[in-house]
Amino acid sequence: MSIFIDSETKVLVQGITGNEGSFWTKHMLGCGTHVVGGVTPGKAGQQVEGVPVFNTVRKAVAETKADASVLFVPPAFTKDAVFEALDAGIGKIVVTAEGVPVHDAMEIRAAALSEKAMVIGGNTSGVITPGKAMMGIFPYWIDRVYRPGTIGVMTRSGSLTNEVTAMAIKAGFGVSTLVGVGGDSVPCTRFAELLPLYEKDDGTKTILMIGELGGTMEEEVAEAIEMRVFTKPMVAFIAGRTAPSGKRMGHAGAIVSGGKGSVAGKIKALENVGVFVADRPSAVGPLMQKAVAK
Amino acid sequence: MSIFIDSETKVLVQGITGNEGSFWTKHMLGCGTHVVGGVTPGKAGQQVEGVPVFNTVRKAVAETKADASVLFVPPAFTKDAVFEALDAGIGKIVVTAEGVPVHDAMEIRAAALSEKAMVIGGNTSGVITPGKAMMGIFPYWIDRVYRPGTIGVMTRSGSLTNEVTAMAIKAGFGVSTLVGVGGDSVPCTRFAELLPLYEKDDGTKTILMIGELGGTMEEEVAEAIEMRVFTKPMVAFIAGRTAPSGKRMGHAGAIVSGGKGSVAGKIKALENVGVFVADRPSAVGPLMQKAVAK
Amino acid sequence: MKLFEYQAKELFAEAGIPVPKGALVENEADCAAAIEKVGLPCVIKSQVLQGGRGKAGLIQLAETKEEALLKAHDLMVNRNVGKLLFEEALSKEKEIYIAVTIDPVDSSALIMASSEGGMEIEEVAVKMPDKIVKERVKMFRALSPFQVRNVMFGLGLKGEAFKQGATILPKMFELFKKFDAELVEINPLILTKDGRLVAADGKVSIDDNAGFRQKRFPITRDHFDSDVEYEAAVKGIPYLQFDGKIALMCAGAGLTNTVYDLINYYGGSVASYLEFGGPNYRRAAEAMDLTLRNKPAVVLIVTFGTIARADVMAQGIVDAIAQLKPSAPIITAIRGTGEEEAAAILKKTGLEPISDTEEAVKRAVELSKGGAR
Amino acid sequence: MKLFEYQAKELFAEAGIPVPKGALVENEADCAAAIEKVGLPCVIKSQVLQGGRGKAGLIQLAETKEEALLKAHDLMVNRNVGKLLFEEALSKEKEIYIAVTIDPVDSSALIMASSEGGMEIEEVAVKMPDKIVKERVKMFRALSPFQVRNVMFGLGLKGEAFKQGATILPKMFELFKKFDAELVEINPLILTKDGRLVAADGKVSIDDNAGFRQKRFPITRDHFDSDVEYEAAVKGIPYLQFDGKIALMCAGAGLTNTVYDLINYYGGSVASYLEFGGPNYRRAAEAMDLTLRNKPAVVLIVTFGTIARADVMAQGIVDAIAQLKPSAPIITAIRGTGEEEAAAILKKTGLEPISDTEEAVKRAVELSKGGAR
Repeated sequence: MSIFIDSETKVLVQGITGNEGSFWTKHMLGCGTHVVGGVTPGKAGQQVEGVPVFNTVRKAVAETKADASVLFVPPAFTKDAVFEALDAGIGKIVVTAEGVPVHDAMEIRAAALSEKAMVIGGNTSGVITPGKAMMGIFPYWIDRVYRPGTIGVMTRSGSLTNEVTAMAIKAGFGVSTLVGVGGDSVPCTRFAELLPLYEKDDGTKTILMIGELGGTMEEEVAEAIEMRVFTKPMVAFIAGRTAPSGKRMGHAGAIVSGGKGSVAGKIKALENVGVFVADRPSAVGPLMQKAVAK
Repeated sequence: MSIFIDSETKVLVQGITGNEGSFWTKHMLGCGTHVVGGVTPGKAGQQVEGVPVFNTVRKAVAETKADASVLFVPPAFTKDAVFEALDAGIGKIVVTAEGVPVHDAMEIRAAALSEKAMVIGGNTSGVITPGKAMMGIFPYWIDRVYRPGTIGVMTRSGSLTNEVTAMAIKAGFGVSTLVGVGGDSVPCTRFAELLPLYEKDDGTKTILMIGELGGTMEEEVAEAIEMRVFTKPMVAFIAGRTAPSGKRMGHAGAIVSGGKGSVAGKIKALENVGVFVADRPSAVGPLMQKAVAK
Repeated sequence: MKLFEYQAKELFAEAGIPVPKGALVENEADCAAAIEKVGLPCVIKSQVLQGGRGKAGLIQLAETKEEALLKAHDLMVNRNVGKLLFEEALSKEKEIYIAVTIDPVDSSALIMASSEGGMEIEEVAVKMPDKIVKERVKMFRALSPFQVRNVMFGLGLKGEAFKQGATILPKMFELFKKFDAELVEINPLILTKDGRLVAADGKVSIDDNAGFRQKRFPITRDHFDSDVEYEAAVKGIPYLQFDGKIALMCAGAGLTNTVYDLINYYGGSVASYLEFGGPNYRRAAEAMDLTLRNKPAVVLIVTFGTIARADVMAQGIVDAIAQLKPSAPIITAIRGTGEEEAAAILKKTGLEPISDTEEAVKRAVELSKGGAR
Repeated sequence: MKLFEYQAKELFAEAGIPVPKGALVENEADCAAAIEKVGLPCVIKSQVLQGGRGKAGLIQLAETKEEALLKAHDLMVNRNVGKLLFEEALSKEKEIYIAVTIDPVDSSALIMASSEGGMEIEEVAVKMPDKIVKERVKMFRALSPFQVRNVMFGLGLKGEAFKQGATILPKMFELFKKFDAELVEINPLILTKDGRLVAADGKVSIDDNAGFRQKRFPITRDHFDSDVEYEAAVKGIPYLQFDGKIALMCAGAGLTNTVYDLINYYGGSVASYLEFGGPNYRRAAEAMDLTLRNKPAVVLIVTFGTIARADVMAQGIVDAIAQLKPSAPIITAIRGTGEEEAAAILKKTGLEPISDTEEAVKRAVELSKGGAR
């Protein structure tokens, strides 16, 4: 009925006593998330929104059996916090911080891969299974976006996700699980790595992929479809079709350089394997209806 | 009919143009080993005993499809040579060098574990499947030791292996595969890690383990037997029963310190799980007959 | 952040990577001394970040002092180049490409090398992919000697050149690690006729996100094409300047890129790109101030469901307008929680709230072409 | 190789780990100045490698200068201690154990800490295993800050002591890596009454195999109990001296240990342990020379199938005998390829070749007890 997170997932909040951490803990609880504990070194014994705070993730996991963790930790300390969660055996981690150094992200990704864990982010709103739970910073209260349903959404953006998802919702659909992989040049989890999860999930009937210029993540999705790793219908919207080459367009990962990462290339690769590619947000609804009918 | 190596195994010799490398290449070929290539940087194009030499392991593997490598490389360069072999996809590696730094051995072991490869050694004679092939420096021509049969021998020693194995041969047995894990304090492969291979090997009916004081390898074997990871009969001989505490007895790994690693403790652990422990080499033959009859 | 060639070479020299004899000049008056220092013939290299400097005439070879002075004058005065790097001209036996960069899929450091130095690696990749040697260095592992050998054998180097190359690559890798680099590139690495390997050019790009621990090279005006881009960068507001008519103020990079596309679809043109999502939503006045510098015909504001409530964003914009009194018309599509309140706030200031992004874009394009307000 | 306390503390001080004010003395005449330097009360610590120095009276506390001089005299003259370390006496609020060592199974660096400092960690492990904090640092990974916090929280440290501890542990880890250490231990790490953490003792053990890259601390005579052991170590021949009657010269450590056991089983005693297998087989004369220094009643030589042929080894031994003319009887069991030729060579010199190890041991034990030759 969902991937990555549902209302059973026992979530830890690292950096829970900070402004962002406590604010979003309230909202995560508010949308149904089973937040079992928080971690801030030196603040053990406190409570945030009724959630107990621990000094270390190891201790928090021992006491709460948490199996997921969302980080509200500044970029400079993100690598350490992720390593701490991985070391404590946590297999699902969301990094919201924007500005994690690329070398740190590479180390995080390498560590996660070697430990068969999944780290989502950085620079992401996180993961939400509407109506059930979320790890991150979604305005889940916007009903015309975060409505439960059967579309698995994977995205590199924040606001654009609302813009595009709203178009699908308007066409009568809802979301199973929405995963923001983040806008960094080294996302710790890549689009294609989510596909096996969506493929297995009975609650997901189609995918809406919201990509953009730069990198090769959309091309990897096309490859996965080609290899039949993923077989459900997919609609894609890729931003930055008319972006000039060589400019970093907002996100660290949104840049076309040396001819690599162009939206035209991505669209070609996706259309070749039967993905319905919308040229603008308003095209997403009709294409989604077409995809579902397939 | 063997573990780790047989006459099909395609063996590479790293450091083949050195004195030791060329000498033992001749002998490895002499005992039937399928030596397909050698590596010495800068010596590509040469031949040693008819075996072609390459500059890099990557190139050698591409040309020869080698799947195993034996190293005749000085201790200071062993880590690099093992990493080179692992990087080229070689899954079975024998390190003969004595004097590999402990930190290097730890890195080698960690890398091998993460890449699901097996590195035997350092400070070992290597691996031999009598009558078929060997990787290392065995006096395979001594018929009263290296006779084919059904005993899997695993050992931390060199000469002692001859002494003890000869006793088993004298009692009418032979060897399936003999693996020397080496005398270092951090062997890159530990006794217990060989057990699943021996367990699966139809050609191995019993095990002769030749251990000594120091470390916990023999205790780990007892644990594996307890956990039923290994179920065949076993005879063990453990040297150093009367060794004084706190002295390093020859091998780097042969030391009892802080009460850990005593032979008495090892024997107790092994006898508890039904291993026949010989108190001296001459007791090995009769015990092996008893073990086989079990 | 890209470093200038002279900065890259400063790092190379410190690390022990051979660079040509060189002298950096910021005033025309110092050119003669620079030529004296590096000798003749010499190369005069404009210290600008744009690619293809050679083809653009921004790198000049001079045989005599007079020629060198003349060419330097041309670059500094006529081409408006602020800094010139004078270097000894090298004899070339062979040109090599070598770089350390990142592989985000494998999450490893990626060494790329080619015996076809001088060419862009992308071009080599297309025309003769066999000529590229790749070596990946796993995170958590050091660069191993065998990997250096793989690269040097792959480049076909021998003898002394092999040895020199084998000392240069580890130093590049060290710089890559130490400076949080996204790229450390030497192209070309020249094998001189007298058998030395020398880094004739150097590109180093440092991860902007690592700024908190990489403080050696601050951003400067020289890194940007315009004053406004520099100012925005200092303020931490993503901003790009173009030469069209519609200034974008959008929340979220993806949404901004989408609006950018839509403007082009509808035949409009973009004056500037500004993203004020995330933590910048409280800085509407600053953002609008930057946006108005390029004198846009229209300002187009698009947001959808940010961390801030829509009404908070609307109020920020209204306040900014009151403060800055922009002459350009403003189109707004501010959606998300509190959008009704937001609409009310905007209307009070005489702005028409639009709920559909494409509708807002169409309106902006019309206005930018002189359509009715 | 174990370092002496004063060497360990030299490393600690360089790394920035607080150590007590101290002065090393090698001559009794310098004791007064040392006391002057460190102040009173002071601790006088014998710089020897044996464990349990406190119980053995090799560490003394002195309140007055006179007491200190007297105790130093006793240690240097009566106890024959070559080097004394004078240190300021510290006030103790708490004693901590902390060490970085290796975990050969997990192949990680293992940090062990306990709030029960002063006790041996093995004793704590038995009596109160809960008091031991363990933290493993994976190979290829750095020590992460969270791991340091895990240890400091585990030790129950707070405030300033937490912060100090969190700077000391990474420095210990750095030493562990930099010096190829098998052990870096501080026991006790003292929390003084005025809130400082100070390394009151220090043990560092450096991997002998890393000698080719760890040259700072050479082995010295002080590392060994006897001149012969020192000489053997310098020559690279494994040798241990005991006080029994039979000197072992065996090829292979495992075989040597087995012969050692057999001698004990048969009621004999070992004079010395010497291993001349592997590359040392060509050095029979050197080996025998060392072996004879301890004046054994019998020399027992056992080999089986080494890299060298048996006849080559036999010839080496025969040559060594001719050169050194040992008065002690020699028993030989030299087996492997060429053992017939070996037997012939030995017989020629009047030695009786024995093919069975236990037989040879029995013979040696008999002889060592005065049995017929």
